[in-house]
Amino acid sequence: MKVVYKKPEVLKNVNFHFCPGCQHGLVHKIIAEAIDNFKIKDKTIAVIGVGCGVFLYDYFDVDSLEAPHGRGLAVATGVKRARPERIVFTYQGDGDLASIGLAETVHAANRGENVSVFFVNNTVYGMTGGQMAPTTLLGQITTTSPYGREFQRDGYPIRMSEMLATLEGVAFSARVALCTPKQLMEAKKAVKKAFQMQLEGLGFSFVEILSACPTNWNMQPLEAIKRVEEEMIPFFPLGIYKERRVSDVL
Amino acid sequence: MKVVYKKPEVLKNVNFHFCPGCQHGLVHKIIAEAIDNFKIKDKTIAVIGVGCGVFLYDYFDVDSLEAPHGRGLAVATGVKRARPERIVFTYQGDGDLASIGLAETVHAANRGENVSVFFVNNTVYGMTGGQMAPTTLLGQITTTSPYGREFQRDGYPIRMSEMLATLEGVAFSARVALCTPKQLMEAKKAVKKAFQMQLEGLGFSFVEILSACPTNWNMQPLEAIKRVEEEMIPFFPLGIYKERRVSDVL
Amino acid sequence: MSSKYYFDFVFSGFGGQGILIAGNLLCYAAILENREVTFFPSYGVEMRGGAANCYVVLSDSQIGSPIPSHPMASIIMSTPALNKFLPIIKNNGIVIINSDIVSIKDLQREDLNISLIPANKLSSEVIGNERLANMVMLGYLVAATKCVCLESLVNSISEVVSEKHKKMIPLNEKAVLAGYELFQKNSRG
Amino acid sequence: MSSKYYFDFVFSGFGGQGILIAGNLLCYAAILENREVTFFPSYGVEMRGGAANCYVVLSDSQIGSPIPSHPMASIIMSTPALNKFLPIIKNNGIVIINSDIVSIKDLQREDLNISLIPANKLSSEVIGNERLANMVMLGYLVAATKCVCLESLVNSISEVVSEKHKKMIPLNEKAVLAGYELFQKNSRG
Amino acid sequence: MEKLFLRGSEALALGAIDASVKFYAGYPITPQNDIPEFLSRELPKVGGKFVQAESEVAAINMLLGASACGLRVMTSSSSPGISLMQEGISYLSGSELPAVIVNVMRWGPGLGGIGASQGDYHQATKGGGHGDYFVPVFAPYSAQEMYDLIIRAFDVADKYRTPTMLLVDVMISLMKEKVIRRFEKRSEVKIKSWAFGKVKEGEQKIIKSLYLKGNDLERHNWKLYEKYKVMCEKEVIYESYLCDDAEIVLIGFGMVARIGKSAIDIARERNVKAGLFRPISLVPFPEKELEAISKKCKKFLVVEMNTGQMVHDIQRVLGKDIDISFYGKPSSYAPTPEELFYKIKEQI
Amino acid sequence: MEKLFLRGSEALALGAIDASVKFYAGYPITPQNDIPEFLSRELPKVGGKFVQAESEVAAINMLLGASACGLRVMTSSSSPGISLMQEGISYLSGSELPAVIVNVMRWGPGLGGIGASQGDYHQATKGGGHGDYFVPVFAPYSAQEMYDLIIRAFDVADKYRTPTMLLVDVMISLMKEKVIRRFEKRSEVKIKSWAFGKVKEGEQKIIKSLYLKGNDLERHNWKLYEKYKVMCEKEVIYESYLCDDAEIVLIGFGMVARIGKSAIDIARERNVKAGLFRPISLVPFPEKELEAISKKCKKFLVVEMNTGQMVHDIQRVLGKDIDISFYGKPSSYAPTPEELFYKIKEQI
Amino acid sequence: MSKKKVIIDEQRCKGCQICIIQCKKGVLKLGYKINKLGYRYAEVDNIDDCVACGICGEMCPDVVIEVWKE
Amino acid sequence: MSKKKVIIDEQRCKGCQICIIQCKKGVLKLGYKINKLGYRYAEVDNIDDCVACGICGEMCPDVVIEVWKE
Ligand SMILES: Cc1ncc(C[n+]2csc(CCOP(=O)(O)OP(=O)(O)O)c2C)c(N)n1
Ligand SMILES: Cc1ncc(C[n+]2csc(CCOP(=O)(O)OP(=O)(O)O)c2C)c(N)n1
Ligand code: SF4
Ligand code: SF4
Ligand code: SF4
Ligand code: SF4
Ligand code: SF4
Ligand code: SF4
Ligand SMILES: [Mg+2]
Ligand SMILES: [Mg+2]
Repeated sequence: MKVVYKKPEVLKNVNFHFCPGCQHGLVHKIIAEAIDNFKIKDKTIAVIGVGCGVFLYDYFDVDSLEAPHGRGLAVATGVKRARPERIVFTYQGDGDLASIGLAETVHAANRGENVSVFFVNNTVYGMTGGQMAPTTLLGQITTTSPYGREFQRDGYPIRMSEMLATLEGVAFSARVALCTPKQLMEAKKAVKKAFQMQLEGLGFSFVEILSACPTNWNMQPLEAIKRVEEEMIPFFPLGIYKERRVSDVL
Repeated sequence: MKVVYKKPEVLKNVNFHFCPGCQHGLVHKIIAEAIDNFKIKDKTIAVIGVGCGVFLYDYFDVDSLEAPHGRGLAVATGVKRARPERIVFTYQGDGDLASIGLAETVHAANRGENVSVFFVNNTVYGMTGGQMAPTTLLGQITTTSPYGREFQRDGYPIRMSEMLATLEGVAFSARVALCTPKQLMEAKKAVKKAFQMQLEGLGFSFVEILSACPTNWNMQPLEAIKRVEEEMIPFFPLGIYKERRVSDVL
Repeated sequence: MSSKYYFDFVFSGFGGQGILIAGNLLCYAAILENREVTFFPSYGVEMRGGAANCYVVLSDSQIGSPIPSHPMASIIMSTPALNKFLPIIKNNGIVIINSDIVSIKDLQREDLNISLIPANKLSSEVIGNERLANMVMLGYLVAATKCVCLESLVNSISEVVSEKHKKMIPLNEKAVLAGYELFQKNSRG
Repeated sequence: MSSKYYFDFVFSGFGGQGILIAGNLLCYAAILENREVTFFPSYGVEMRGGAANCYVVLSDSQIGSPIPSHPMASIIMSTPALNKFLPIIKNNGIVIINSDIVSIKDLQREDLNISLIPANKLSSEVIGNERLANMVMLGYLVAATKCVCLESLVNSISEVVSEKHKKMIPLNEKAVLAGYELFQKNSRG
Repeated sequence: MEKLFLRGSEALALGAIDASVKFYAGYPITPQNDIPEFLSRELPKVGGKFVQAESEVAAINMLLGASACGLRVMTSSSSPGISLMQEGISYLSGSELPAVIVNVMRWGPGLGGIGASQGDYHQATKGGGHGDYFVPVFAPYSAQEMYDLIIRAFDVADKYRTPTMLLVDVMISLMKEKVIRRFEKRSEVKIKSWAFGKVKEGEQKIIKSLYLKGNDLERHNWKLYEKYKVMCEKEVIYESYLCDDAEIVLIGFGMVARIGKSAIDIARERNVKAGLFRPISLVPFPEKELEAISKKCKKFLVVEMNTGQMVHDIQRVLGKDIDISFYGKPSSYAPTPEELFYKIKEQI
Repeated sequence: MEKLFLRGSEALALGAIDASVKFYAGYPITPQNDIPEFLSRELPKVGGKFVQAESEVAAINMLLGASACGLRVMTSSSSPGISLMQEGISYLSGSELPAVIVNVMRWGPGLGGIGASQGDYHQATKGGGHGDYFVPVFAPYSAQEMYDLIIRAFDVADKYRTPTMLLVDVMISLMKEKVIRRFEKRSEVKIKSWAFGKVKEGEQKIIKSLYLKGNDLERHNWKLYEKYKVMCEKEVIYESYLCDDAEIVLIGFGMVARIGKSAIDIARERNVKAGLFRPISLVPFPEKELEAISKKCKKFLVVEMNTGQMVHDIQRVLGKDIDISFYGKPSSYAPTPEELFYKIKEQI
Repeated sequence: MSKKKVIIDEQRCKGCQICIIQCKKGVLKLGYKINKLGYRYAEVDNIDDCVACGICGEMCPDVVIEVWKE
Repeated sequence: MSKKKVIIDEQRCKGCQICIIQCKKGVLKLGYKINKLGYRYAEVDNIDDCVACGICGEMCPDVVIEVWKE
């Protein structure tokens, strides 16, 4: 018999610690597939932000480095400059990348650091128990926006893919989701593209993945996925916001 | 006899400490004129970033608060939320606002904090002796880019007015210069507009002022002003990037 | 420990079984009787869906450690809980096990005063579902230890149950009573 | 201070007069003679265009403080410098003042060995402009203190002057010599 | 006076409300999230402002702004977040701005773990930030003290115009106990004449920490030091339990002291003459009080949930003639009363 | 060996080059800008990378990344910038990553001033960051030591896998002196087998500071502590000058010790039997060495350019029988040799 | 006839039901048994309808499904 | 005739020459004297040509010029 679908090679044979229906697992898996695809397991260094994805090193058989919360892209800058021959990616949540780490994110992007960034946007601080994130939608109730997020008081949900696309150093910026097989295929393509860009030395590549956090949304998994489709995607439109081609830099 | 031109009222009768030809002085003066214009001397609180502008309280007769380097907009957030009835502005350099303070800047803008920001872009760290700033132009030699700023290594000069204009919380974003009487008039208008926005409660207002730093550019004052016109303005185009109207928020 | 009145407990089971609520309830009851109390919940990175337990200490004077090394009595609502806590219960301590959930092979402690209570079943019998097994266990424990009087326990229910779920109060009372009476029947019988 | 060979100096004037270069030169000369040296420049927030000064210590053993409280000798190239440093010069110390720049009213220190040198004028005479007044002063100082020998001083010039300005070396030598000889003339005369 | 049954963290947050806190800024971090969660709900009800900052760096600087306006301000965080606030704390000290900072300690260094730990004693008491300054630090050991000491912290902060810290054991923060709400009906706090009011009053007010002229900064540094010296006279708090006839005194703060008390009870039951000394104010440290005890008792056992931090202060205060042993447990498993009792017995 | 005439800061930067530093990240701040300026020019020539970071927070984290790859890495900053690095320093310690951090102290707290000061002793030695860890700290007092000690710092950092600090007086950094370039032809540093190499070798390498399982973190904390204990045995450096027959010993570090030496010379000239003790390694502190001196000499004068920080360590080490007086000068005007001599005379 | 195989790792399934909803052929269902993680887990109900499209495997967030065909 | 007045605060002028370049009427010039800040300062050369447009005052970065007219 032939295998139609199977776990990627680079993933170890252990359970994810994620909650049921949490899409962090799917994000892990498509990154793993891309690493398999390019056969870069031994070249890759993962820089992991603090958030629900912090245990990535337990799942991926790649050299891994834990960054202080928010500092993934400063750490990745150090890694990539020290080892330009290796493939470096960061894995970061919305609190990590877009709130506390915003300066590091924007400056690394602006410097065009040749790294790939996987940004899991689930509109909350998952690991710490569901506080308001920079991407929390207006009106959304979280443990620190008990009356719903309000623009005047709490600001507007931040759209990272669009913002970063305006920076010169960014080679690739895209937003994807994982609710349907079709979205998944697009997501896979984007993740591969991100690595591709790095392999070609084109600069900073960024993939924002909309992700469900059933636990902190107080939803069942299927409901949570519906929320991604019905509430998140309209506010965070999917698509490629920037794509540099080799010819652009020649 | 009638006065045609005179020092603004809110400026104290003391010497600026700035170097000859430094345009910080002009920025001070147009802010002072706007304060006179709106008669808000007793309502205003200045939040001053660390940079060559740090002694603003010696020149302006307004309540003043010194912010740690880069944190002007976090400090201003605290001030404005504590005293919404007062008029709050920050005075920040490019190192302060766009490098170390980038996260605070973007998040305050994104929250639409109802404050006015005066951002003095002189493409260097003036106070500390001319190091590379986030706005340093490509090829520009500074004490920490002795071989000239290079995109691959040092990143691209960052255009704050454009970037902030993409954020929902921003009511007003403009870039001005001070090299000619005409530019000065535009700059004055922009500064007034920024206060106007705040007085009307429309949100975050931002004016970027291109400014000469003869000392750290190793130029004579007149040469330096020529550099602003010939090298800076082409890269940092003048203009209004965003302007919210009252009707937009009704 | 030198006080005349002193009790300490560990309650343990899975999250969602109402372990913490039972602990709280007991504390409130003791407060109504003017006792000093401490309530200490388990915590850790991986709390969701995992184990839940809490320590309760009641005393008539200031309480030192809120975490008794060897609790005098215990409510056990899961097999892992049994394995974890049985070894540390004080000599001759009281252990109340929900036998509808916990698989009991070898208890290995001869000194203990162990009661196996079909709390799920009892809950179903008195309120129509298994959800208040915790209350049954608590009623039994209070009867067995006499750490607070039944009246205080019943009165404390309205302190813990929120306004919104007011209609649940009588059901909780029934469940507590069922446990309490079971102990009395057992000890009589 | 217990060493046989020990000198300390303060050089002071305006920025741009070559105060720091003179200090450096003297240090290099002493290094050529295998001495220990320290050079300590002034610093502060407002350095630009303002005062410039430096302390130089020469010794034949390890130097403690690089900032002498009461320097033995001094080069003074501005009026503020005179006011600031005259009071702290060591008793019977040597003070060399550029009389072309410094306005001298009342020196108030009778004990000092003060020389008023028209250094600008001398510089103009020997090299055609006033720019090397600092070198004239330095030559005079070295002659007056004998802290290093003339040869070392002259040799040190090529250490300090960069490759680019090599053609300045002979001019510097001339200026230094002019100062040196002035002292000798004065003391002879 | 209302008698409540509260978690330590809730007691603290309620105390802050009763102390008239009017501004909170903070950033999420385990294990102190219930404090901002409580305040995000309750502050708006009393006309206070709650801001979720983009980072701890931003949070402490928002406090700086709001404090300059005369409001009572606070933040809360946990170890790594507190590290990020060090520059801001130094600025608050230098600018003489009152603020209350709560550190519910986790277990470091680095990301470490969220287990119980007392690893931040040094950071809290020796000034994790740059320059000469002292931050008053209080270490509660019950829910009641969480309530009482945060109120005291606000008062001390205002009195001395200084940032003030509560150094909290996570176990105290999680534990529920009875709390008497002593200060529910507290009158409003005094208007601060040095702060920015609703309009500029009289002279221009400048709030800053930069002193460039002459020896202004030296004077300023000594002024800060003098404030500290006054605190040492007036703000020391401690608890001494059965020390009078003790042959050995256990010293610990926060949770360790709480457990230590049970250990002392065990000891006394077994006729071991042990006592407990607990610094409640870690800064100012109860030096004289501890010295007084050492006049009679010559044996001390210092217990900390770290590898040895407060023990340095105790060595400094007690000197070399005193027998000081140390038991460190940098572990999320707090020592048990029995364990401490055995350690006591080992020493005598 | 080349003999040069260099500013302290240049000597330090050159030492870093000779120590094979291959990565520098930093953010401008007075008064240490000449270090990054030197390295931005020189590092590219030796195949090293210079990054001007967007902030001190970013800088220290860039170091974390580059150090994990086995490079010798360093940053330099001054007091407020060092405060911002505290979280990162704690992470470096927790992750056992070597790095060299230079603090050319300014004058705090807050923005303070750029005058000479030794106000950061506490921050440097007690861990400004969270959790249990010690950072070795060296305090140079000459340009030669700037060169020598930065090289030593790199070696110590690698040997113990720990961040290591140079605590530098601004006056030492500005002063020009003769420097012997002892290590110009140093052989390359050893490859670090724990670090990420050019490709993944063998087992996956994980570099982290998070320890959640069981008592792993407690073990890890004790491991860090044991490293510190080994340092206390092996890495202590100090200077003792004319202490043998001294009736009073002046203690100071960095610039103060340098000036103190002149003061001792004055004293000896006037037949006052004074000596100088200078801790060069502030962590590990030369405890035994100082104790040994106190066997003979019973009078000590501690001098610091702050309101009293190292004096706490000295009180701890020497105990109560010793007469310790303190002279603090939190002032950009360094004390003069005469001033210190008078202070010495006052005490005897 | 059945030339396909859908293997669900029962002990790792968290019962989120995503595979079930995504299988347009209705091949999968949620069982009643509880695994050692404490979840009811997905089971193959009716392999004959399976077209071995692999979507269930692709969409499972815990990556616990394998799909094989002839 | 001269109904205008251009007052330059000599002791505060830093001699940057911006006013001089900006005055399209050539009214101002840089003097040779040095003020107490150490700079050669701007002076009114020829007030008759002045049109009291105020531009010199507007453009002076040190705000040391006043312009008056009848
Ligand atoms: C300096 C610091 N501040 C705060 C935290 C606590 N913290 C851990 S993860 C996290 C945010 C998690 O949210 P996100 O980045 O969105 O990731 P998610 O868990 O949602 O995937 C926070 C605030 C920390 N570890 N360090
Ligand atoms: C935390 C911290 N880092 C660095 C500094 C040093 N510093 C003071 S001002 C400044 C930058 C000045 O440049 P800019 O903001 O562009 O203002 P300018 O002087 O050019 O007007 C820096 C880096 C500081 N004071 N605090
Ligand atoms: S808390 Fe949310 S993001 Fe974290 S594992 Fe659970 S579902 Fe996923
Ligand atoms: S250094 Fe530059 S920015 Fe600063 S005062 Fe001088 S000219 Fe102006
Ligand atoms: S392979 Fe396709 S058809 Fe078969 S079970 Fe999976 S989703 Fe259904
Ligand atoms: S998608 Fe995976 S985890 Fe979810 S129910 Fe199906 S097999 Fe189980
Ligand atoms: S007012 Fe106008 S015309 Fe007169 S001097 Fe000034 S710029 Fe020239
Ligand atoms: S513009 Fe102002 S400072 Fe410059 S020369 Fe004219 S008067 Fe003087
Ligand atoms: Mg998130
Ligand atoms: Mg600038």
